[in-house]
Amino acid sequence: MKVVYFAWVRERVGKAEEIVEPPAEVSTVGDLIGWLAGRGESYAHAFEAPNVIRAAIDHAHAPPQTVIAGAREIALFPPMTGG
Amino acid sequence: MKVVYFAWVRERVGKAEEIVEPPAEVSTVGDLIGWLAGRGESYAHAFEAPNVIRAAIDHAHAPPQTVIAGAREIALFPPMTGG
Amino acid sequence: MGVPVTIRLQEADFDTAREIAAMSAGRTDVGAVVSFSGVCRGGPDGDAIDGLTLEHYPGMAEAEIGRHVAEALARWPLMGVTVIHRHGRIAPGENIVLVVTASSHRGAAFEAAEFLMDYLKTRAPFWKREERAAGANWVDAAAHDDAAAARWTKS
Amino acid sequence: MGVPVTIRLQEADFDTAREIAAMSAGRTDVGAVVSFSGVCRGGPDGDAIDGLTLEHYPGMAEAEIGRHVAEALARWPLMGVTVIHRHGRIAPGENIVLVVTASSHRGAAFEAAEFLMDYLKTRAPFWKREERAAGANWVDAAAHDDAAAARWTKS
Repeated sequence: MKVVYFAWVRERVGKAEEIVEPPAEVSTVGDLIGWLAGRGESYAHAFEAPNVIRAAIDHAHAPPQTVIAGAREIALFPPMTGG
Repeated sequence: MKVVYFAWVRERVGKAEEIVEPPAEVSTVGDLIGWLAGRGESYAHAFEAPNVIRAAIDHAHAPPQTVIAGAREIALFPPMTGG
Repeated sequence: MGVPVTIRLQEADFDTAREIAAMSAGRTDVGAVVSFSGVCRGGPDGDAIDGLTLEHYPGMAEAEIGRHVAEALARWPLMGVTVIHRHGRIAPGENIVLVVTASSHRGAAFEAAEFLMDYLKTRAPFWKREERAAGANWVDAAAHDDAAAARWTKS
Repeated sequence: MGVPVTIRLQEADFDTAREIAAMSAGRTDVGAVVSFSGVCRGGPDGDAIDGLTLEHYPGMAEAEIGRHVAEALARWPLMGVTVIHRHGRIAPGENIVLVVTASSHRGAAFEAAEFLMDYLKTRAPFWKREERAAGANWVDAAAHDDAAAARWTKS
């Protein structure tokens, strides 16, 4: 499963993308964020406030309860500030 | 007292402006419209529906109850359709 | 230092692009520029409009637009306002009116531009006469324009 | 014949004038054109912003803007929509974003432009990083932008 990061999430994690293989009990976007936060100090910093993290699955916004099974690309990022 | 007309009011009256001297009992914009309507066929046609006639005194909108004493220029015209 | 305000009534066409560019040229405090262009429509096929003639009340038109611009400046934190209204003969596809508003944030710029357009439609002394193959007629005022203007009235 | 839609994400600046002119060129059915230009501010004296870097999510940005344009076309009788959003380095006074909407009447053009801007601010995957003398920082999302976007949600 490919995960991509943007803005300060990318800076804190220290990479723009990676392939991860979460265990089977990680079934939703919220679960994935929690699981990533446990992967080390940089991840803990990036995901220290899970409620501000936004996610997209295959280029469409996905709230925390969205099931991630079948996703090709999951993006995690801060609230958007375009326009 | 100078009176100016615009759009179809001007066309119906048949002139763009004129000097009028209404009698003393004509004290408001509404009175003036009623008095003008009695001045002949073209005026009667122009002012046949007094409630649609809009007025301005010295370049500022003036509702029918506005007193006309002291006015330099009174304009009478249909509802505006600019923009 | 006041807010730059441009009000012009003219027969000639105008360059929308230049007016918008002028609003933020050489400035770095403007964050949002909203423009509204009113264009002469040709009408649907079979009821084609050959053009418009716009009559106006010289003197009052400038005064009335000036009063509405002053009210917009009092109601919203604007950094620039431009209003240009043409009169005389206007062909389909040509500009009739332009409103440009600038502010540091978009909400003020959008609201002020809508406010000015609603008032130009219902309070500025201009009258449109449409020319069709069957003859010319004065355009009736639209009730929805009065309703649009009424929403800005302070209660 | 569909409604002309232009969506572009690009590093290069764009010509607002040309985009607005293109919206009504050669057409006589468009009565109202609204444009919104978002411009990079320089910040107040003493806290000057040297510029912005806009990060975006390629692929999703186009998809998300496309979805919002499609929703705008479904909600308002539009005759044209243009959305251009820059990414990369942007200096104070330069354009960031442009939305242009065309319709036969002004209400639809104004509302659709505001709708698109509110959604670009809160749902399109772009992130602004401000550069100041003291260092660079990511811009925080503004609660008032979320509130602005929420008013378009069907209840």
